[in-house]
Amino acid sequence: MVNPVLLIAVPLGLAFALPLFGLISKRIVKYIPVVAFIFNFALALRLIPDVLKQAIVVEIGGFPPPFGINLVAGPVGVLFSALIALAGLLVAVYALAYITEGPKEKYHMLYLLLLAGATGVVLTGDIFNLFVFFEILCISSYALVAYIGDRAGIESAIKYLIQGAVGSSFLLIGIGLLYGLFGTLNMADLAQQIESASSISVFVPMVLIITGLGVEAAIFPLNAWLPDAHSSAPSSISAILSGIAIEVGLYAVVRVLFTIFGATNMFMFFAFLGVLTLLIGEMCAFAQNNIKRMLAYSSIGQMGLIVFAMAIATSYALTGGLFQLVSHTLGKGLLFLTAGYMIYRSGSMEISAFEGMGKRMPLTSLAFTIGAFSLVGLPPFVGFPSKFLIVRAALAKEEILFTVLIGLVLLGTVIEGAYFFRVVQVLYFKKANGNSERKDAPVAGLIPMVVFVAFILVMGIYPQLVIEVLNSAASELLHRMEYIRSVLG
Amino acid sequence: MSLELLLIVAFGGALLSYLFGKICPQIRDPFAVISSVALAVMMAFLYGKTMESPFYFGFLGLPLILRTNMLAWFFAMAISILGALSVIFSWDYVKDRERTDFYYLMLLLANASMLGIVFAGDFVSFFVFWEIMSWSTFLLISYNRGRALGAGMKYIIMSIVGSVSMLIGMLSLYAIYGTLHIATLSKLVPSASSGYLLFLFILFGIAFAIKNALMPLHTWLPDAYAESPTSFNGVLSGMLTRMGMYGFLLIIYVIVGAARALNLGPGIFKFNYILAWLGAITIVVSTFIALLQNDAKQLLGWSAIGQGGYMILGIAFGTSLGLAGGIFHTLNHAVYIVLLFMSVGAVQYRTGGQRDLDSLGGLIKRMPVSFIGALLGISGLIGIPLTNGFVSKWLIYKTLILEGHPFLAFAALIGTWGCILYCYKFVHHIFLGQLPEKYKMVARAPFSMQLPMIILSLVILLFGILPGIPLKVINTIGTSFGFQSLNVTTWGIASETGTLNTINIFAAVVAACVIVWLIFKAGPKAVPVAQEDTYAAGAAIPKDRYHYTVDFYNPLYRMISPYFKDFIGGFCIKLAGWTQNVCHGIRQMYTGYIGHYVMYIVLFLALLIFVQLKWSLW
Amino acid sequence: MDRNQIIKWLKAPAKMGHKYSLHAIYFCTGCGIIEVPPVITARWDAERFGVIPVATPRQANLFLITGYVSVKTLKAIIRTYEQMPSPKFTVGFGSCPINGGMYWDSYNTIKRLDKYIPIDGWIAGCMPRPEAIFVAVTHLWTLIDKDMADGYKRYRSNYHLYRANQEQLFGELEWPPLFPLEDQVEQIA
Amino acid sequence: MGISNAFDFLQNHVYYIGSFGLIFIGLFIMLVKHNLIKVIIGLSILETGVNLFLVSVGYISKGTAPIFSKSAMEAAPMVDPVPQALVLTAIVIGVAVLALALSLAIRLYHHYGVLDLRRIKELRW
Amino acid sequence: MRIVEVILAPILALLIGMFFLGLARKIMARIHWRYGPPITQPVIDVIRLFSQKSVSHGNMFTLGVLFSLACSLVLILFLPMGKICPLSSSGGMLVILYVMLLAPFGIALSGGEAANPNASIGISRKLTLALGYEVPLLVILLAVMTHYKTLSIVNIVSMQQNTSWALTSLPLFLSGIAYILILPAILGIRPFEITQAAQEISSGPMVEYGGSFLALATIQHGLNLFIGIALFVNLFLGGAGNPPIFFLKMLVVFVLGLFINAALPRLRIEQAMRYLWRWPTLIAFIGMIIVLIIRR
Repeated sequence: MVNPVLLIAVPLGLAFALPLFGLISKRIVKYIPVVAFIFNFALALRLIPDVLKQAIVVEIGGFPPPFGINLVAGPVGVLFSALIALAGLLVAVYALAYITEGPKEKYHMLYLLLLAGATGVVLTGDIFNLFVFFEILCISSYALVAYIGDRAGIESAIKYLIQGAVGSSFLLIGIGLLYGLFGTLNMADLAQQIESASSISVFVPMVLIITGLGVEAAIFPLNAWLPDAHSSAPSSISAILSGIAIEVGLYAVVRVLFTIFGATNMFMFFAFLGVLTLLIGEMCAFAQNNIKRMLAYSSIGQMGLIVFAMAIATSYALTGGLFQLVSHTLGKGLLFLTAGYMIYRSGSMEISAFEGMGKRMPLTSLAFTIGAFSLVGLPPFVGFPSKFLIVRAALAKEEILFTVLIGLVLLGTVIEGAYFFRVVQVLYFKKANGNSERKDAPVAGLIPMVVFVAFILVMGIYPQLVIEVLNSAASELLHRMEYIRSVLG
Repeated sequence: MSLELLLIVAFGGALLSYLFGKICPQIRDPFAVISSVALAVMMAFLYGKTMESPFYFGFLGLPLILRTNMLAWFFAMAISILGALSVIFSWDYVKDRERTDFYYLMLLLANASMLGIVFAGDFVSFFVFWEIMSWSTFLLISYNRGRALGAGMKYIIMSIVGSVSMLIGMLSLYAIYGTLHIATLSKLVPSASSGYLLFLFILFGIAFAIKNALMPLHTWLPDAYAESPTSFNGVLSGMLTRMGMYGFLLIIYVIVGAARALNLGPGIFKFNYILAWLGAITIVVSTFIALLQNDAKQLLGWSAIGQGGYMILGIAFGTSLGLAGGIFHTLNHAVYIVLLFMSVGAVQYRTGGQRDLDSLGGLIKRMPVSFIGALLGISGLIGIPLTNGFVSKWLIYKTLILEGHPFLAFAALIGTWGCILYCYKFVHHIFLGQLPEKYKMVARAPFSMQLPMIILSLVILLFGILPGIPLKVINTIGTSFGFQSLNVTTWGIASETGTLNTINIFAAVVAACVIVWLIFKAGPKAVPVAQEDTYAAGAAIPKDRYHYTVDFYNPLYRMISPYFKDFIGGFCIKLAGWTQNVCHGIRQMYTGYIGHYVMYIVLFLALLIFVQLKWSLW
Repeated sequence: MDRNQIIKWLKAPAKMGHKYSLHAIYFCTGCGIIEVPPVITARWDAERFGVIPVATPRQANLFLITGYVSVKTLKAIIRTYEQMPSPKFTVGFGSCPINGGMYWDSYNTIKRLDKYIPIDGWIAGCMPRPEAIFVAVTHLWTLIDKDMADGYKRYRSNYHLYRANQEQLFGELEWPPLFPLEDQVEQIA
Repeated sequence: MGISNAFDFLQNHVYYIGSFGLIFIGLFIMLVKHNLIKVIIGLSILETGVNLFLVSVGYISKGTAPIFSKSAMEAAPMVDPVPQALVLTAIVIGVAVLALALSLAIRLYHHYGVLDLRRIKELRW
Repeated sequence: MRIVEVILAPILALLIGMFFLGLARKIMARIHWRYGPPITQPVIDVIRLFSQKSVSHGNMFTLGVLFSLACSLVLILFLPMGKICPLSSSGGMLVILYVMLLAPFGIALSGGEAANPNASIGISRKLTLALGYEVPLLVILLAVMTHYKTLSIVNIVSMQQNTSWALTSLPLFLSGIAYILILPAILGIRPFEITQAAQEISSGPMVEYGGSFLALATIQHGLNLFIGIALFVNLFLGGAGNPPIFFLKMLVVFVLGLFINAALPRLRIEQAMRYLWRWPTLIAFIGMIIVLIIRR
């Protein structure tokens, strides 16, 4: 049995050790994240079979759960940490060639910190610890957004920072209230005691926490930072923000809602909120001419879809939602990576600047196309089975309301299709004016794209690969009593 | 021979020809032709077989099933033959273009996915192949660049709308019955409540009507037909659009069954009546709009919309006669529209992509085979006796008249009469009349284009004179849906209320032609004269543009043009504009001012707490 | 019965047709045309002789040139004549086509029409009365009976001469020769 | 509720009232002020309020410091040590955020030459 | 017996068609206070045309005319003429409808190759006019078919023989009236002689026809007259038990049509369309609705 703590400890430790490595040799610095995440990914995969049988609870410092801080490596946690490690690994490989300017050491350090924070969020069993890891994630991402240091980067970073800080303050107030009510910070313990308090006194901290986490999870009115930050960050960071950061935020929201509060009566509200987020995100994306803003708004839309799926709160729906989450990470990560090199080549973020990219960067364009098709939900790519599950779950409710909502969701898909296909057309079917020399992304850039594409295809054709993990993750989220039992014993 | 093998050959052929194109381009074209022809040959051996087998268990616990029966075989045969002919036609057509590997990949992929659709034994695989078809088609429609992009966008957006609606329908089936296996569903679904069946019909109907371009949902078609590469038009117009027809047959007759499907809804608003009326409106409106077109491919596109209406009319009433007519018309339409597009393609190939009817003319002298193709094509389209279109249209008219729907029959017939006008316009503007100076040296179409045209011309005549051959197969399909068997003879259909006997017509026409020919021969031999030697009040005619094409049916245009416009297409454009405006409006929310953003957060929080305190919703 | 007899017998209906079905194209060159409307309408009713006006030279077998012929019109006349299917008959109406008439000294009119196309009969006068057309028609009948209305044959056999005359007047003609110019052999049409 | 009750209430909850007062002041500043520095000051006031709130959650009236020693345990109840640990963490985090925000503000001033947020709106829509 | 009929019917139709053409010219002349040509004049014309040399503009130019005439001849076989009805059982009304449309189509194909704008204009008018009169005609025919519940024209005739003429029976009375209103358009006589307006467009599609082409076209025109009237007689005047009565009925109808022909000037094409799509169509639709009501 390996210890899940290593999943957090390795990147965190390496992050702080990185400047030391930098003293030895400047050149090896950029390989450290790669190494870290190879390790993490292998470890997470190694953990999966164990975790499917029984969640692993690690007590830090040896105190039993209600008192000490603990890590809970259940199916959800391991699924997410595998996902984080995978995306982190691929983006780190991508960054080998992509990050050529600026303080590279700091980039890699912050990058490791960001993902260590993210892993911490998904693995922790303690709500304050969650806050701390969350802040690690957030602060490092503020800094990374500003990494390029141009006007847009700084502006978006400060905006992101202010909203994020307000959100974290709310989160902290909520945690304080909870602690005041129950005198414990352990999530399982909180969950156990939650029914003992009056509903309104639980409601306020819940809302505070959800608002705080919702800022990171890009739920509708709280997501104004997202398009700015995603579009101004370096593309590798955009990929991580879009593929990991907001997913982790969403994980936190879901964990709080499902496990701690068991707030089943809020689900209807979240279903509406999800659909609203979806529609607004997709419609804003539809009106964009800037590729990265478009992708960023599309992320909002996808988050809305996932929120909607989660809010249906059946085991199908959770499986579908988690699957959609996975497919979004894969698809959006791929899209940002490819967009990064296309922007690099064309020198502009305008979609119209990508004319003729199909000839100039064939592999990159192909990868972009596959990512786009996957996000729209076309078979045989991974977006299809996930959307399939969500739609089926919504219809299995056999309520007219949910049928209408799923209709709206799929309307969002139509809009999504419209703007993604527009880009695909620009890539392949517009004549390049001027430079049409064929020069693809460097190998280090292509490898992660190819791996992403491979995952998209394999999971699309053979969804059974992950469906078991997803199913047990869904049941972990759905059955809070089992979670409590497995943590508290 | 297993169906998996067929699909592997189809999809593998597509991928391999792409790879060959990258590795050694010389053998790509032969390979594509051989693989598609081999597919057609293999398909022929499947005749009359019925089998069903799962080919993949891995999709979310649902087995993906392939099955074949007469219906599937009928469509698959047509798809593979027309596909093979289109591939042969493409040989020269795309030779000098860019990214031909991509073209072949998508063409063969579209073909293969259509085969997948008809062989699909459950809805998941149906949907998967359907979507593969959609995006491969989208990529091909956009292939020509320029205006093709808009056409491609229209196509793919409407396709997504359709597939979304189909997804909801099919997953509601799954949610209720727990299976997507078509054969199982066909046992379970007929006992569902009427409301649910109507819901199903509407959802699936939207998907299939979009694909089949039934009238309010047709807007993608004219542009898509006009802008896609002409060599692909064969596949697109012939069978790909008619996958909607297959879908309608599947949902109405296979899954729900005629007994329930035809009695759904109150009185005159029965589902099938509404379908039939939509078909009738489609026929009339699209025919008159086709009349107003000046672009050969737009014209054929609108014509194809109208012909789709005939098929719908045929199957809507659920009599064995009408069903036979509808299915047979699908086949016939595929044959002649492919032929027509090929002939346009040959003309385009030789005249530098010219497809503006007003700029062509007189090509009969230079491209006789293409002309014969076009002539037989429009004969089939009009339904001239002894061509295939006649038989199927005859069946449809007869159904409508005998079922007591003279207004629908009127719509169908008037569609045919309008069809004559635009068909004549098509042939006249391109092939008849004066040959423009710049096309004096135009060569004949290359052999790779002539061969499919000749084959299809022969097929038109064959099915027109011996309609019994396909009708027997179609009759089997009809009986498999539980309909009464028709009295099919080799020469047509015998019944008490009016018999069709093509051999009599054939004999009469041949005899009449011989007699008239003899009479004509009795006179002095006609002297062939140059085209310039025509009467122009004694003047020598101008060398160029003495061909009356612009505003050919001017008085008629003036009469109908205010009423027959593509209002729905215009509405869709407007809708797109409105959507754009709404989107722009919505994104104004993100003002860029940080105070507003913080306000959103605070307001969200405050609102939640306020609502809870006030109403205690949660 | 010998062969000629049979041919003659076979040709009899055709000859009858040529006689009694004279579809005329009137070339409205000058004032003579004013005499034609009375001829074809109720007053004189040419239709009882089988003479009716037709729209195009392709359908006609009688060509009536009514009035003076200017150089420009001549071009159209030649073109029209050449477009008529043979057997075809031409009749010049009035003095002008015969010798220029009152335009005898004009620089712009043709003095003798039969220099350019063969004429089977002339109707003299300025103006001839409508009855004169009937006389011409009945005369033409007798000519047809005797195979003497052979203007079209003459045109065929002497085409190079006619063409030479035409080209002398017009220079290069816009249309190609109707018959091959090298072929000088006399042929019976 | 008489005056004395109100006074009691105030006395018992003075930390909460103070902390929420700070929070609202901070939020108010963030909502109405246009100057970035002021907004950051608002943010820091907000964080101070939150920290104060956290401390007061664990505070027990007349409690001693949570240091385990025999005399202390006998003399009076200890305040809850956990919130204090939390607050320490939160303060550190707050400082980090603040530092980052100020450094970003400096960079922003380099780029824009102004700190008025109404004019720093290049990224929108 | 069938063979004899097959041979006899076209010959009869040919003779009667030519007779109608001659009669038309004679009667028109008498109405104009002229003496008029002999009644055999069309035959003479045809003979003359056959003996003339013609020009051909291409294969389609030739085949179109042949096709058109062949179609008309075939159509004769599907129309019962009294007891003579050689092929009327092999397709019924729909075949008749279709073949009726092919004759103009053949001429159109042929005229199109002539590369003469006059021909093209004529064809444009011809097809437009065909569309114009087909709208009411189709409604009328559908009303008849719906009323008698059959597609076979022989059945329609025999049902009328058993009861009363359709024209005089209530449900089809209006349809009959509508048919009379469009009859000149079907026959292509004034006021609908738009396609061959000799004075405007040099006889339209036939502008390049000469010799045998024109002869065939003339014969076709005669047959067309025959077909249009025979259809009316069969559908509305109860057909006939034997050929003489049938031809007598046709004669009466034709002479009535000629009076219209003589009395009216030529319409412009849009006037014609406006007329055809207004009154006859309206009446025909009312007739159809009556038929449907009675059928219910």
